Amino acid sequence: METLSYRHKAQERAAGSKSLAIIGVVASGNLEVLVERSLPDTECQVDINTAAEGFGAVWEAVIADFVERRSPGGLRLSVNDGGARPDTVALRLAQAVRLIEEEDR
Amino acid sequence: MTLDDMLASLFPEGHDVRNDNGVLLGSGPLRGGGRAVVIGIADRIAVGVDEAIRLSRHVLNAMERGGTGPILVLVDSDSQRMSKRDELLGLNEFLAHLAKCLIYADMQGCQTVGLLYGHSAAGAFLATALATRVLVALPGAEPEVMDLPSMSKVTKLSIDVLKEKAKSTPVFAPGLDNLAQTGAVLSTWDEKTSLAEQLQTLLGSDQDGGDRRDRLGKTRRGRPKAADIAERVHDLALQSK
Amino acid sequence: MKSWNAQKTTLAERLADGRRYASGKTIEVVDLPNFLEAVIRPADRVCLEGDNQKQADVLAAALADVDPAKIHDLHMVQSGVVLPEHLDVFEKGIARRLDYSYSGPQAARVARLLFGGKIELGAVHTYLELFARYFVDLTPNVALIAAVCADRDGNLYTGPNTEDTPTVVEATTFKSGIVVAQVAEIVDRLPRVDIPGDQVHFVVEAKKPFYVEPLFTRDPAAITEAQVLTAMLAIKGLYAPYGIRRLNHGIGFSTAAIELLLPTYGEKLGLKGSVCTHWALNPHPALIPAIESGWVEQIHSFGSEVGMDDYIRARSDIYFTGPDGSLRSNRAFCQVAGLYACDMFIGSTLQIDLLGNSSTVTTSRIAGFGGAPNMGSDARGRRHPSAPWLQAGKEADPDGPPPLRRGRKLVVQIGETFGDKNVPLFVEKLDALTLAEKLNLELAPLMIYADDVTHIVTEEGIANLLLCRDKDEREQAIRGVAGYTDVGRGRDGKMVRRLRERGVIRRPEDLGIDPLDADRSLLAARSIKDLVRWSGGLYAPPSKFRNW
Amino acid sequence: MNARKLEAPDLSRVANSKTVSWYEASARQRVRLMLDAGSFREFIGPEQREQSPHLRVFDLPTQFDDGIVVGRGRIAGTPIFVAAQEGRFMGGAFGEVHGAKLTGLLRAARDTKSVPVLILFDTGGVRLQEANAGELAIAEIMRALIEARMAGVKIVGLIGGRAGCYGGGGLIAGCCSALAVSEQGRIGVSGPEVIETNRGVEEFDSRDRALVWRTMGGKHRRLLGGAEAFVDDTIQSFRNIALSLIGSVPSFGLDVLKAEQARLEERLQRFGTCADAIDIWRAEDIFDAEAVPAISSLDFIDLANRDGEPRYDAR
Repeated sequence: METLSYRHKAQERAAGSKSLAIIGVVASGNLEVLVERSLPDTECQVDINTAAEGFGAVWEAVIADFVERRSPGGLRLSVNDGGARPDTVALRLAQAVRLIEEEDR
Repeated sequence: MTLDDMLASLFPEGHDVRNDNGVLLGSGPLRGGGRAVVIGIADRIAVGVDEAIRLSRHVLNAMERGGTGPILVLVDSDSQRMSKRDELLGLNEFLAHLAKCLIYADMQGCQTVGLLYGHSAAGAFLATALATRVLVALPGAEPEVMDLPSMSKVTKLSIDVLKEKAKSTPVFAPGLDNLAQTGAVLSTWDEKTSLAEQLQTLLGSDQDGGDRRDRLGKTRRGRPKAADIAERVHDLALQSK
Repeated sequence: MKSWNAQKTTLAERLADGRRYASGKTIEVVDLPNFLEAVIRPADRVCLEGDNQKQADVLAAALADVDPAKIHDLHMVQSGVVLPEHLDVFEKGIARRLDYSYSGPQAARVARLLFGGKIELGAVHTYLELFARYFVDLTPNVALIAAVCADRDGNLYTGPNTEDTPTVVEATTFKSGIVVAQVAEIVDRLPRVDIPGDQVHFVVEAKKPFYVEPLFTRDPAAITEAQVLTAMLAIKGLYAPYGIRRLNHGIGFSTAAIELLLPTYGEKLGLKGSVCTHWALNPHPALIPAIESGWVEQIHSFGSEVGMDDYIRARSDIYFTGPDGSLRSNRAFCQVAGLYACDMFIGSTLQIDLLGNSSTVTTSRIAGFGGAPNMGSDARGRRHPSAPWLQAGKEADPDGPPPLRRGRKLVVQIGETFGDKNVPLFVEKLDALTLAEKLNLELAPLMIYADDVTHIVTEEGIANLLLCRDKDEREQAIRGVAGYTDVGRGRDGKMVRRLRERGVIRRPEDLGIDPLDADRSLLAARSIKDLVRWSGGLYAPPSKFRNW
Repeated sequence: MNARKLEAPDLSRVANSKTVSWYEASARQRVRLMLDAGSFREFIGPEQREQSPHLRVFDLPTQFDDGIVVGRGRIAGTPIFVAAQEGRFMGGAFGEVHGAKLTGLLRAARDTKSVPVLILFDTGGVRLQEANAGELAIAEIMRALIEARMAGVKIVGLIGGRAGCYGGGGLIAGCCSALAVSEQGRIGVSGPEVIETNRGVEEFDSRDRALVWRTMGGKHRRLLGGAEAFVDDTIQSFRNIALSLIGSVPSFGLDVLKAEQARLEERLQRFGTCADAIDIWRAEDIFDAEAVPAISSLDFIDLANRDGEPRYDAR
C-alpha cells in the first residue's frame, strides 16, 4: 500500500452546503472518494491510500487537473483506491464534488 | 481422545448416545442431577441436509417434551457438505434451522454447551458448535474456518507467507489457539480429569445468557474492534429517533 | 509425353484409397485417422476449416491423431489457429509450414512454437488475402470442412455459420483437391443446399454440432462509464457530423456501447434514419435494441452468433436468409462489403503509436489479424462517392480539385487510454516492432497502418488525423487524447490547445457532453437479460452469459 | 411479451427507485432509494473511518465503511433499522468491523422489541483475510438475530445483488423472519466455485451459469420455499415487498420452529432424490418446468403464487 497526499490552492469555494458525500467502491479498478467540507475556502487536500504503488507522478497530474477544472475549495477528499485507472480516478473525483455541491433532497 | 472415551468421561454412569454414521443423538445423566440432551457430529463427516435435519429434530423433540436440561453439542466434523444436491435442497435453511433451534432452546433455559473434540469448519461450525452459548474444546481440537491451501489460492500468497503472517495475528489462520483468542472458545478442558466434573462446573458458572464472545475477543486481543463497534452501533441506534 | 491431367489422376487415386473406409461418401468417426492417412500425402497443403467462430473440431482432432511417420510436413493454409489440435499437428511433426490469418486463444502458443522452430511461418494474413491466395498460390490439396448436416449425396447445409466454407470448397474442389466435411448428422432432406454434393467427396457423421465460439457477444453489464462516454463522443462527434450510414463495428465493448446508445442517446440527437442504417456486421446481440427501435435497414454477416438464430429468422427483412429462413453468412463476401461498401470502420485495439499505427500483438502473443485490416483500411480501388467519403477526402486534402480528389474511408480507433490491468493504449514503440525484430520478420504485424487511420477516440476526446498537416501535428493530436499515459503526459500543451481551437482535437465539452452524464442508465440494455427482452424472447444466449 | 413496450431509459441523471436496478445499484443507492427520501441516518458512517484493521496485513486497500452501511430510516413512514452490504467490496464478505456493525444493530433492535430490521444481503460469506473474526461475527449475528426475533422484532432479508448471499450469509438469511429475492439473487452456503473446486467439475460446473441459477437462483428459492417472495429487479419492488413482509410475518417461537422442521422434512421427502432443479419443479406440478428460467418476472410471480401462497409461519 502507498499513501499519498496533495494540497492545492483552489480558486473558488465548492458550491453548496452539504458537509459530506461519498462515491464509488473499493474494488479492482475502482475507488471510493469521501469528500468533506472541512478546510478553509481556498484550500483543497487529497489524501490517497492506494494498492498500486509507484504511480505518484500520475496521481499528481490527475489531481492538479482536477483542482484546476473543478475548483474544489474547502474540500478534503480522501481516496481508497483499488488500483483504478487515472481516467476513472478523475471521473470519481469530479463525481464526488458534484455530489457535495448538490442540495439535499 | 476417542468419542467413546470422551462420552465415558462425560457420563460415567452411562448414556444412550448413539453414533449413526457420524450423527450423534442421545442423552446422558448429569453429575448434578437431571439429564443432558446430546447431539453432535462425529468421525469428521460433512454436515449436509440429511444430518442437520436429524439434529434439529432431536433438539425440538426435547423442547416439546418440556425439557429444561442442558443441551450438549459434540463436534468433530468436516465443513458443510459441498454438493449440488445439498445446495439444490437449500442447505442454508437446514443449517440455519439447526442453529435457530439451539439458540431458541438456550434462551428458553436449556443451556447449550458446545464441545469441540476434533475438527470443524465453515458452515458446519456455525450451525453446531458456534450456535451454543459457550463453546469449550478438548486439547488437540482443530477448528478451521478456512484452510490455508484454499486461502493461498485466493490470496495468491504461499502457505509459508500465510504462516508467517499468522504469527502476528490470530485473525485468519486455523487452530484452537487462534479461535480462542478471537473469543470463540471459552476454555480448553483438561482431558486427564473428569469431563463430567468440568461440565458441571461450567453449567454452574454460566448463568448469564448474553453473548460475550466479542468482549472475550477484545480481552484476549484477538478481535480488537468488534465489541466496541457493536456497542457503539447499539447505543447510536437506541439514541436515534 | 507430358501429362496435362496429373492432378485429376492423383485425385482419382486418393479417392480410391479413401473409399476403402467409406460407405458411399460416408466415413465413420472411428475410421477417421486411417482415412486421413489414406487421402492425405506428406507435404500436402491442407485447409483445416476454422476461423474466429466455427471450427471443424472433429476433423481437427482426427488430423492430430494421424501417424507422423506416414503424414508429415503438411503445409496448413487456414483462417484460424484456434483449437489446441491446430497446434498439436505442429508439435507432433504432422505439419511444418503455416499460413494463417487469426489465432486468438492460441496466440501465446503460436509464439512459443515459432520461437521453438516447430512452425515454419509463411505469413500472417488478413482473411481476404488468405482467401485470395487460395486461388493463386496457396490452393489446398485437401480441405477438411464443417457443416450442419448432409444428405447421402454429400450435399451440405452449412447453416447460419456458413462463413468460409464456400470459399474453401471453391478453391479446393475446382483445382482437383479433396473435400471432406464433418456434419452433425446425415439426413434425407436438407433445409437448403449451401454446397452442392458434387463438390464434396466424403462426409463424416460427427453426431454433434461443430464448435462455434460466441465471439461477438458482449455482456452489457460489463460496459463501463468510460466506455459509455467514448461511445457518446463517437456518436455525437463522428456519426452525426459525417452522417455515417454504411459501416462495420469491431467486437469491443466501446462499439457495443455505441450500439446500445443508438436507441437512447442517438434518438435524443435525432439521428435515427440518418446514421447506422446499413451494416457489414455479425449478428451482434447488442444491436438488437437498435434494430427493434427501427434504426437498421439491413445487415450482411461474416458468420452467425450463438443464440441469435431464432431472432434472425424472425427478422428476415434485416438479415440475409435462405429459403429455409435461417441466416446465410459468407465471410469472403462480407469482408469485401466491409472493404468497399462501408464508409466507416470503428474498432478497438491494444496499442497505438505516435504515428497512429496500431497493433493487437504483444511480445508473447501472435493473435493474427482476422478481418479488421480489410475493414480498417482505405479502399484505394473505390470509385463510388458518398457524403462521408467525400467529406473525409476533403478534410484530408482541402486544396485538391474536387473532381480529382479521392474520398477517404473513415477508419476509427476507439478505446480507453488505459486498458485491462491499467496497460496504456498509447506507446512510443509498438510491441509488434519488438516482436518483428525478435522473429526476424520482414513486416511488423500491424493491425491498422497509420496512413489508414482517420480518427482516434478516447474518453479524453476525438483526434481527427485527417486535419493534421504534418508529422508534428499528428503526434500532438494523438498525445492530446492519450490521457494520463506517458504519451499523453508528454504532450506539448500549447500545441494541443491550438489543435483544439482548430477542431483537430475535440473534448467532451467542445461537443456539449458532460463526462458526468456518461451513465450506464443511458444504455438501452444493461444486461443480457435486457437483450432477451428486447428480442421478444427470440434471442437465446449461451449459458455462460446468463444470470437466470 | 412485447419488446416495444420496453422504454428507453430516462436520460435525466436523477436516478429513481422505479428504474434503478437493484442488481446494479450500490449499497448506498439501495438504501437511499428504498427508504423515504431524506429519512436515512447512518451509524458510524464512512467519515468515522472505522476500517478493517486486518487488511493491511495482506497489503489490501480498505473501505471507509468496511463494506456495510447501517442506520435508521423510514419506509412509508414506518421507522426501521437497515443494514446494506456492498457486494463489490471484497465480495461483500463479513470481516470484523463489517460484522460487528450488523451485530450492534440487531442487538439494538432486540432492545427496542419492535423496530423492524431490513438486511440487504450482498455477500460471498466470511472474509478470507480475517476468517476467524468473520466467522465469529456471523455466529454473533445469528445469535443477536434470534434474540431480536424472540423479543418480537421482524427481520426481513432482501437478496438480489451481484455477490448473492453465500456462506455464513446464507445461514443468516435462513434465520430471518422472511426473505425476498429477485431473479438475479442467489442463496446458498457453498458457492459454485467452491463446489467445483472441492468436488470436481462433474459435480458442479461453475461456469454453466444456467445451472448455477437454477440451483441457487431466485426463482428456484421461491419455488422451493427458501424465500417467501420473488420480486422484479428494481429498488421500488424491493421497497414494496419489504413493507408487505414486515406486515405479514407472525411472531417467532417453538411453533414456528416446529413448522419449519416439518416444512424441511417434507422437502427432503418430496425432492430428496431429485437430481436437478427442473426435476423439483416438475415434481411441484409446474406445467412447463423447462421454461421457468426464461419467463419474465411478472409471469413468474403469477406462476409461483398459483403454485401456492408462500407460508410465513415456518422460518
